[in-house]
Amino acid sequence: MSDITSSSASAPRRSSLLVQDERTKRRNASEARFRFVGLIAVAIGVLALVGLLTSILANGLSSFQQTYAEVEVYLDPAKLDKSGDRNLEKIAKVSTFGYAPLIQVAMETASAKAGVDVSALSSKDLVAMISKEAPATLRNYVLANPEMIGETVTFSLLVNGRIDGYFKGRVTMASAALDRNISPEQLQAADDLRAAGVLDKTFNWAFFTAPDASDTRPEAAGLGVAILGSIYMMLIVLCLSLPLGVAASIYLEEFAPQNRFTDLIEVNISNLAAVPSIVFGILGLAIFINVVGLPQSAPIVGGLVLTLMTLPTIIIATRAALKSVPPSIRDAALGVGASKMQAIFHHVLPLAMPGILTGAIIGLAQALGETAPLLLIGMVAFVREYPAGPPEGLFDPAAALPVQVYNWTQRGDPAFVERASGAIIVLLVFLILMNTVAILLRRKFERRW
Amino acid sequence: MYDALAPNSEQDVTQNSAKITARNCQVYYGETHAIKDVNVDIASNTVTAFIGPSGCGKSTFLRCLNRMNDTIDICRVEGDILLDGENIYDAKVDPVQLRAKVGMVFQKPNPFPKSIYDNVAYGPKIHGLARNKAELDEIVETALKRAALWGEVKDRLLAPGTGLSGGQQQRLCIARAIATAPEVLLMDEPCSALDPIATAQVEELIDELRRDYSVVIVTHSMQQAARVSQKTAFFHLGNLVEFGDTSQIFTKPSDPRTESYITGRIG
Amino acid sequence: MYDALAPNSEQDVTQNSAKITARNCQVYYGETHAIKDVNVDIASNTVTAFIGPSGCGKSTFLRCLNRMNDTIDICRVEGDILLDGENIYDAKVDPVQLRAKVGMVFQKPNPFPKSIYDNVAYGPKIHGLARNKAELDEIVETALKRAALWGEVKDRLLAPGTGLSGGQQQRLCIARAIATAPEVLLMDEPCSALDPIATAQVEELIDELRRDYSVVIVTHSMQQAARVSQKTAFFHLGNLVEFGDTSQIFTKPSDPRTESYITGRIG
Amino acid sequence: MSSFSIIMIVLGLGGLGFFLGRSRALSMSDTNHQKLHSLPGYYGQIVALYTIVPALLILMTWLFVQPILIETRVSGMIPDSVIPEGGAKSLVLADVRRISGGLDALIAASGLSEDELAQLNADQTDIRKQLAEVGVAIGTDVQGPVFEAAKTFRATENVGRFWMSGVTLAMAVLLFVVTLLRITPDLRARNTSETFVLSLLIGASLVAILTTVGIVGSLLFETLNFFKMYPAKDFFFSTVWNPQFRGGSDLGILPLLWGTLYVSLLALLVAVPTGLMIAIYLAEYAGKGLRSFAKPAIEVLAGIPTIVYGLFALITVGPFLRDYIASPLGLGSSSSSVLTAGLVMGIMLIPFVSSLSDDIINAVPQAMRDGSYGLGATKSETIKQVILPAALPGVVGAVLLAASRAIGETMIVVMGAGAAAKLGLNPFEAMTTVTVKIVSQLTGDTEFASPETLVAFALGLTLFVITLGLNVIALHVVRKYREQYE
Amino acid sequence: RDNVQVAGSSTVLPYAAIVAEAFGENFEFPTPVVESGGSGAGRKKLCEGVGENTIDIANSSSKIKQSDIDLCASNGVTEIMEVRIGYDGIVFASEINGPSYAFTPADWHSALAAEVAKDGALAANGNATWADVNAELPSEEILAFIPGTKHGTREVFDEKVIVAGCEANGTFDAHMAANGGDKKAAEKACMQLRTDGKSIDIDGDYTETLARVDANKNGIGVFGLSFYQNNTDKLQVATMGGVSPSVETISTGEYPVSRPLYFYVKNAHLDVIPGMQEYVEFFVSDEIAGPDGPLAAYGLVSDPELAKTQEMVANRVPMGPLN
Ligand SMILES: Nc1ncnc2c1ncn2[C@@H]1O[C@H](COP(=O)(O)OP(=O)(O)OP(=O)(O)O)[C@@H](O)[C@H]1O
Ligand SMILES: Nc1ncnc2c1ncn2[C@@H]1O[C@H](COP(=O)(O)OP(=O)(O)OP(=O)(O)O)[C@@H](O)[C@H]1O
Ligand SMILES: [Mg+2]
Ligand SMILES: [Mg+2]
Ligand SMILES: O=P([O-])([O-])[O-]
Repeated sequence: MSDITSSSASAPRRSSLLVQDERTKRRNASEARFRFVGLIAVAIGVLALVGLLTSILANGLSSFQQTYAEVEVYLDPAKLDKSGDRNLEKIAKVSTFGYAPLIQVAMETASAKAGVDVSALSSKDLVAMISKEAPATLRNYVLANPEMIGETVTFSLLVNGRIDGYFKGRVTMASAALDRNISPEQLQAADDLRAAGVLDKTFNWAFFTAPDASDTRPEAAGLGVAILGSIYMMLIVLCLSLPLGVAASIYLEEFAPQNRFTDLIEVNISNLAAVPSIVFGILGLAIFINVVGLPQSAPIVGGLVLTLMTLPTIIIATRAALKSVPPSIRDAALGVGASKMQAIFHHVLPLAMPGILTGAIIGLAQALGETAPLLLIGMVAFVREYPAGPPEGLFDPAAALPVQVYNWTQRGDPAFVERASGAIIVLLVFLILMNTVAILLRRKFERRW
Repeated sequence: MYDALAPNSEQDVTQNSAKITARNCQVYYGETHAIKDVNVDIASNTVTAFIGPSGCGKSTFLRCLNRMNDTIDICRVEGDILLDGENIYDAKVDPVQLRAKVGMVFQKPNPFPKSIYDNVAYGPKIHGLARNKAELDEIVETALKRAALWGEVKDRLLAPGTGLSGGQQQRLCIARAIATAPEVLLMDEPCSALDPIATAQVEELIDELRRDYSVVIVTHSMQQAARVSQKTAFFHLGNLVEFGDTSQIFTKPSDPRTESYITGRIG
Repeated sequence: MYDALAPNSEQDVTQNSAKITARNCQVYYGETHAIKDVNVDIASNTVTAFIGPSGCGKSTFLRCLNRMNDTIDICRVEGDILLDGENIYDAKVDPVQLRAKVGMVFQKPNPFPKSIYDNVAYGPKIHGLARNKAELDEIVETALKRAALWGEVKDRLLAPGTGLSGGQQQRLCIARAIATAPEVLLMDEPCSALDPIATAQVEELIDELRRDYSVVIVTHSMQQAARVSQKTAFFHLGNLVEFGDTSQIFTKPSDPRTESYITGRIG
Repeated sequence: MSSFSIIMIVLGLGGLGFFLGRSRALSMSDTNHQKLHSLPGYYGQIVALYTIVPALLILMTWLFVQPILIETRVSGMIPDSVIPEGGAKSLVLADVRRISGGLDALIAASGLSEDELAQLNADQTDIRKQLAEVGVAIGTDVQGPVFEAAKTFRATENVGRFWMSGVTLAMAVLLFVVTLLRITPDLRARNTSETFVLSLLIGASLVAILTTVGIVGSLLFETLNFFKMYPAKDFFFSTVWNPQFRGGSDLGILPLLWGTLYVSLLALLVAVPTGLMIAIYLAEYAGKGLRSFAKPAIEVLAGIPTIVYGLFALITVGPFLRDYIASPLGLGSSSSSVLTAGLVMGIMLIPFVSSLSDDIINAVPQAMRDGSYGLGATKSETIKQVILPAALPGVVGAVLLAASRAIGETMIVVMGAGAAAKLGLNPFEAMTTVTVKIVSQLTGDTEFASPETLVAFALGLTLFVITLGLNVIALHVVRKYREQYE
Repeated sequence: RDNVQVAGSSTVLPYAAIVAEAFGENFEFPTPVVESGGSGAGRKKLCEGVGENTIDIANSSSKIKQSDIDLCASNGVTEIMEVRIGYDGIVFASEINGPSYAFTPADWHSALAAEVAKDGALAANGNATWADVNAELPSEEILAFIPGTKHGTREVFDEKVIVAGCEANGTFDAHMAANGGDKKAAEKACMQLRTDGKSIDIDGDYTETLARVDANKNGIGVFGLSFYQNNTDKLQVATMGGVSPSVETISTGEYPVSRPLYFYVKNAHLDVIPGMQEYVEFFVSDEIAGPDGPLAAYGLVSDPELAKTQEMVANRVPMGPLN
C-alpha cells in the first residue's frame, strides 16, 4: 500500500529541505541531464551555423575585394577610327577584339613608366594580365565619348582573375607553374606593378552591381541582375504567399466544417509540402509558361512558382499557431458580441502571430535559396541585361542569387568558387535583413497567457 | 435515478412577458445528454437564478441562451429557444447580433491578454457605442465603476488584464460584459471569487441592471439567489426540476429534490 | 491610505510549533508593492484561513509559500520564509522538493489536457508513490473520493479533464493536489465554484487533512473560514492586518479594519 | 483609357464610396450607433466592395477576352502568302501586335495625325525603319497586308478599350449609387463584408487544390507516355535502376524509394531530437538573451543554400565518416554515404522542427506549467508529461514539414549520398533518392521522348501518390491521438 | 520579346555564354539569355512550338533525336538548323601529386566492368588496383568518378571507352557467346559496371568530380577538356591509348574520346527575334569559333569544317532528315 492510503504511513516526512533525498537527487540529476541535452542541442545548432558561416566567409570574403590596374590608354585613331570622320556607325564597327592592341600598348607604357621589367613576358602574356572585360570597358567609353579618340585617358581596368587570386592568396607561384592560364613571370610582373602602384586592390562595388560574366572573365562577374531578380521574386512571394497562406489557414482552422472536402484540402496541403521543388518547376513550365503564356526566365514566373512552393510551409506553421491559441480567448470575444471574423482578426491572429512569422521566415528562407524549380522555367541562365523596374521588370529575364551560386559553382575557373561563396554571403545578408523585420515583429507579439 | 420520478409538471412552469423562452431544450456533449428537455421562461426586468449541484448543467444551459455552445464541436442543441419570440437557433439568426443582445460573463474569468482599458473598450468599439475617445473613456470608466473595480485599477488602466488577481479578473469580465449594454446578461457565478463587499456591490449592480434588462445568474450561494433573484430555477442532473418565484422555491419547494438541495441534503 | 496607520503590532502575531514562518516578507510585481512586510507563523496540524478583500494579496502571499511566484518573471520576493526552520528561498533549496512538500490548489482550476485519471495520477507517478498500476488506481480512486468527485466521474475516468464543469474541475484539482500527499496544502478558494453539499464535503476533507498536515486556505466566505479554520489571517492592501485564533478574529477583532471587513463595511 | 487608369478610377470611386457609405450610415443612425446593425465602417466597406469588385471582375474578363476576339478577327485579314514558310500565323500576329503598339509610339514621337496614319502605306514607306527609330524592333520588312492588319488591330483595340472603359466605369458608378441608396440601419453590412472576406479565405485555401490539380495535370500526361514505352510492372517492382542512352534501360523505382526512405529517416533521426530539444531549451530554459539570439541564428540554417550543405557533406563529413568510422569498422570505403547525407540534411532541417515547435511550446498556457510545478514536478517532467502532449499537434506538424523537406531535397543527397541507386542496409554505402533522379533525368542529355527522361514524371507522380498516402495516414493518426487527448 | 532566348546543354553553356557576352558587347542587340537545363530539356523546349514564349535556340551536347524532330514537326516547328560548333574532348585526370597514368580503353573496361573475361570465361570483376588490371599501371586502388547516366558524356564514355575496351580485352566475345551472338545484348552487358563502390557515378558537374578527386587522392575523374585546362594546377591528365588529350590531338582524331557539340536554331524565329540571325552568324564566325578564337582558347576543339557551317548559317539551310 502506498503511504497516503494508510493513515499511519502518511505521517509527514520530516526531511530537510536543504538536503535532497535520494529520489529528488535522482530526479534532479535527470533534470540536469535533460537540460544539458537541451543545451547541447542548441550548441549543435549554433555550432553548425558557425561552422558553415566560417567556411563561407573564409572562402567568400575575398570576393568583396578586386584588383584593378590604373593605366593610361591612348585611344589610337588609327585603330578606332580609320576614316577619321568620327562617324559613330563606323566606330561601332570596331569590335572589342580591335581594342586589345590598345591595351597592350597601354600596359607596355605603364610598365615602362613604373620602371617594371616585363621583358620576360610575351606581348600576349602582358595583355593577358588584364581582364578580357577591359576591351569592352574601353569600347563603351569610346562609343559614349567619340570626341576623346586620339586622347590619352586614364582607365581603371579589371585585372585577370588569376592575378587577382594571387593577391588574395588563392594562386601561388607554385600553382602558377603548373597552371596553363598564368605563369610565374606574369605573377612576378604583377608583384612589381603593384609595388609601383599600377595595380591595386579596392572594394569590389562591381560585385554587387555588375551582371554575370562568362567563364573566361570571373573577375568581371557580379550579382547585379541576380540581386534584382531575387528582390523581385521575394516581393512576389511575400505579397502572395503570406496573405494567401494566412487566409487559407484561417479558413481551414476556424471556419471549415469537418467534412471530406476540407479533409481533402488538409491532406493536400501537407502533401504539397512533400512535393520535390523541381516538380513545382514542372508545374510552372506547364501552367504559367505554356498555358498562361508568361515569358521564359522571368521573375514573375519564378515568384509564382516559389509562392506555391512556400504556401504549404506557411499554412502548416500558421495552422499550428492558430490551434495553440486557447479557446477561452475566442469565447471571451464571442461573448461580448464580436463576430467570428472579428474575434479571429482582433484576438486570435495577434496571438498566433509569432508562429505565423516563423512560418514566413522559414518559408521565405527556403524560397530565397531554391534553385531546382527555377531550372525548368529558364531562370537558371546566363543573363546580362538588367530587368527594368517593376512592374514591367517582373516580365524581363533575370537570374536569382541561388541561381548565381549554382552557376558559379559549376564553372571551370576556380576563381568562381570565391565568387560563389561571396554570392552566398550576399544571399545570407539578404536573408538576415528579411528575417530581421520578421524577428522584431515576432518578438513584439510574443507573450504567454 | 431521478429521471424516472420526474413528473411532467416540473417542466411546465411558464409565465408571461417572457424575454427568453426555452421549449424542449436538449443538449448533448457527444453521447452525453447534459440538458434534458428543459422548458423555461425568462421574464424581462427580472433576475433569474439558476441553482443546482455542480455539474448539473447550469453553465451548459446558460451557454445555450446566447449560442456560445456553437463553439464546442461536440455540443449539440435541440429544441427551441426564443428571444422576444424569435427562435435564436433559426438559420436566419446571426449569432453575433444575438450575442450583442445577450451578453455573458463566463465562469472562469477570461480577460484578453490586453490592457485593462482595451478589455473593457473592446465591446463598445465593435458595436460602435462611442463616437469618440472621450465617450469611450467614459463608457469604460462607468463600466469599471459599476463592476466595483475602478478604484483598484484606475491608476493602471494600461496594465495587462491578465496581471490582475482572480477576483479582479472576474470583475473585469463583468465590466466588459456590461460595457456593451446587452438586453439580457448571463452571469455564470459572477461572485465566486469576490469578497463580501465586492459581492454586495455586484449584487447591487445586478439589481440596478434589472430595471432595464433581464439578468440570469448562476450561483451556488442560496443566500445570494434569495437576495438578488425574483425567479429561481433548480437544475438537477440535467433536468430543470423546479422553476418559480424565488420566495416560493426557498420557502415551499414543491419538489422533494429541491427541498433536499436547499436544506443541504443532496449535492 | 491604511499604510500610515499600520502599527507594528499587526505583524508580530507569531506562535509556537510553527510549520511555516514568514519574516518581513515583501513581494513586488515590478514596481507594485503587493505584499508589505508580512510576518506570520503557520502552525502544523492547523487550518489557517487567509481572508481579505479581493486584490489584497492573499494569492500572492500563498504563492510565496511554495515559491510558485518564481514562475512570474516580474515578481520579486524579499524577506525570509521558513519551512520547518529552513529558509525556502535559500539557494540550496530545491523548489521541486519544496513543492512536493507544500502542495497547491490554484484559484483558477487548471486541469491538464489529459484524462481525468492521468490528471490525478500525474503527481503520484512523478513522486513514485505507487509501486504498480493497482496501487496507482487506488491512489487515484481515494483522491477522487476524498475530493467528492468520484461519483460523478467514475464512469469516465478516461475522458479529458478539461471537459468537466467548473466545479468538477475545481474538485479535480483538489484531488490532484492531495494525491501527492504533501505536508502542507495551500488552497486558493477551493470551494468558490462548489455547491453547498460539495463545499461541505471539501470542508470535511480539510478537517481530516489537518490531522496529519497543515492546511492554508484562502476564502471569501467568512462562514467557511469560521467553520474550518483554527487560525485566521486578515490581509488588507498588502498588509497582514491581523492574525490570530479564528474565534478571536471573528468575535473580538483587535484592528478596526478587520472589524469593518467582517461586518461588511470595507471591501 | 488605359486599364491602369480605369483601375485607379474604380479604386478611387471605391474609396469615395467608403466615406459616403460611412457618413450616410452615420447620419441615418441619428448619432445613436446602436440603431445600426453594423459599425458605420462596414457600410462604407460594402459600398466600396460593390463598387470595386464587380467592376474589376468585368475589367479582367474583358482584358482576357478582347485580345482573343480581336486576334480572331485580324488573323482573317492575314493571307497565307505573308506567312513565312515554316513559320506560324501566331508569329505574324505577334508582328501585328508589335507594329500596332509601335504605331502608338510613332504617333507619340513624331506627332503623326490619325489621318496621316490612315494614309500610311507599307508598300511606299519603310515602316520597319520608322518603327526602329522609335525603338520598336520588327523582325521582317513589313508587308502590306500585315500593316493593314496592324492598323485594324490598333483601331479595333481602341474601340474595344473605349467600350471597356465605358462598361467598367458605368458598372462601378451604378453599383456605387445603388448600394449607397440601399443603406438602411437594418442592412447587414458586416455580414456582407464578412461573407466577402470568407469567400476570399475559401479562395485562398482552394489555391492548394488548384496547385495539386496543376501538379497532377502536368505530370500525368507524360507519365502515361512513359508507361506506353516502359512496362509499369518493371517500373514498380524491379530492383534495378540503370538507365542507358541507347534504350534497354532498367528503371525500377524500388531502390530509389528505399534510398528516399533511408536518407529521410536518418535526417529526421538527427533533426527531430535535436530540433525538439532546441525548442524545449529555448522556450523553457534559456534566458531572454540566449533565446533572442539563438532562435534567429538557428533559423538561418534553413536559408543557407543547399549547395553549401552539399559541399560540406562532400568535402568534410563524407571523408570524415569514411576515415574514422566506416573504414576502421570495415563497413566500406565510400566517401559518399546515406549517413553523410542524412547527417547533413538533418542539420538543415533542425530549424524546421526547432522554430515551429518553440512557438507552439511557448503558446501552451502558463496555467498548465503552474499546475504541474505546484505538484512538485521538475521542469523536465513538466515538459515531457504536460507541455509536449499539449503541444503535440503542432509539433507533429513541424516534424511532418521537416520530413517533407527531407523527401524533396536534392543537392545534399547528390553530393552526400551519391547518384548510384542501390538497395542496401549499410548506412556507409552510397545510395540515391527519387528526387535526385527526377532532377537528373529531367535535366539530362537524353532525348525528351524517351523512357529515360519521361521516367522523371512517373517518379514524380509516384512519389506524389505515396506521400499523399502517408499524409492520409498521418492525418488519421493525429486525429486519433487528438480524440484521446482533447 | 527583344532578346534571343537560348536553352539547353550545360556542356555548351560556357561556350554559349562567352559568345553571348561578346555579342552583347559588340552589337546593339541585347545580350541573349542562355539557360542551362540539359540538352534533352532544351530540345524539348525548342520543339514546344513557335511564338514569343518559346525559345529560339537549343544547345545540345548530342545530336538531335528523331523523336525530337517528330515533336517539333507536330508543334509546327518545321525548319530547324543544325549548327555544329566544335568538339568537346573528354579527359581522364587524377590528383596532381599522385602517380601518372597511361590508360587504354581495355584498362578501363577491366577496371570498371561488372564482369570481365578471364581466359575466355566471364567472371565477376575482382580487380582491386590498377596494377591488377594492367601491371604497367600504378598499384593504386581503383576509384573512378565517371559521369552519371544523365550526362551525354556518359554515352561517349560508354561507347568509346567501355565498349571499345570490352572489345579490346576479349570480354565482348565472351558476352557475345553468352548472349547467343546478340550484339546489342553483348554491348549492354559490356556496359554493365561494377556496383561495389569502385566506379562512382557523378550526376553533378565537373566541379563535383574535382572535389571528389580532392577528397579521394587515388580517384580518377572524367572531365571535359576545357575544365581540365582551367585546373591544370590541380589535375594531371592521363593518356588514352598513348595519346595525350589536347585541342590538336582531338581535332586530328588521334585522341579517341570526344564528341561534337551543337546548337539547333528555330528558323521560323530568325526574322522575328531581333539579333537572332546576327547571333547565330557571330557564333560560328572565325573570330569566335575559329582555332584562334576565344572558344578554342577556352578548350573547345574547333570544327575543321567551320566554313561549311558558316555558309549554311548564312543561307539558313534547315537540316535534312536524320540518317
Ligand atoms: N502577475 C501579476 N502582475 C502584476 N500584478 C499582479 C499580478 N498578480 C497580481 N497582481 C496584483 O497584486 C495584487 C494582489 O493580487 P492577488 O492575486 O494576490 O490578490 P488576491 O488577494 O488573491 O485577490 P482575489 O481575492 O481577487 O484573488 C493585486 O492588486 C493584483 O492586481
Ligand atoms: N466540453 C464538455 N465536454 C463534455 N462534457 C462536458 C463539457 N462541458 C460540460 N460537460 C459535462 O456536462 C455536464 C454539465 O456541465 P456544466 O458545466 O453545465 O455544469 P454546471 O452546472 O455549470 O456545474 P458547475 O457548477 O460545476 O459549474 C457535466 O457533467 C460536465 O461534465
Ligand atoms: Mg458551471
Ligand atoms: Mg486570489
Ligand atoms: O547538360 P548536358 O546535356 O550537356 O549534359
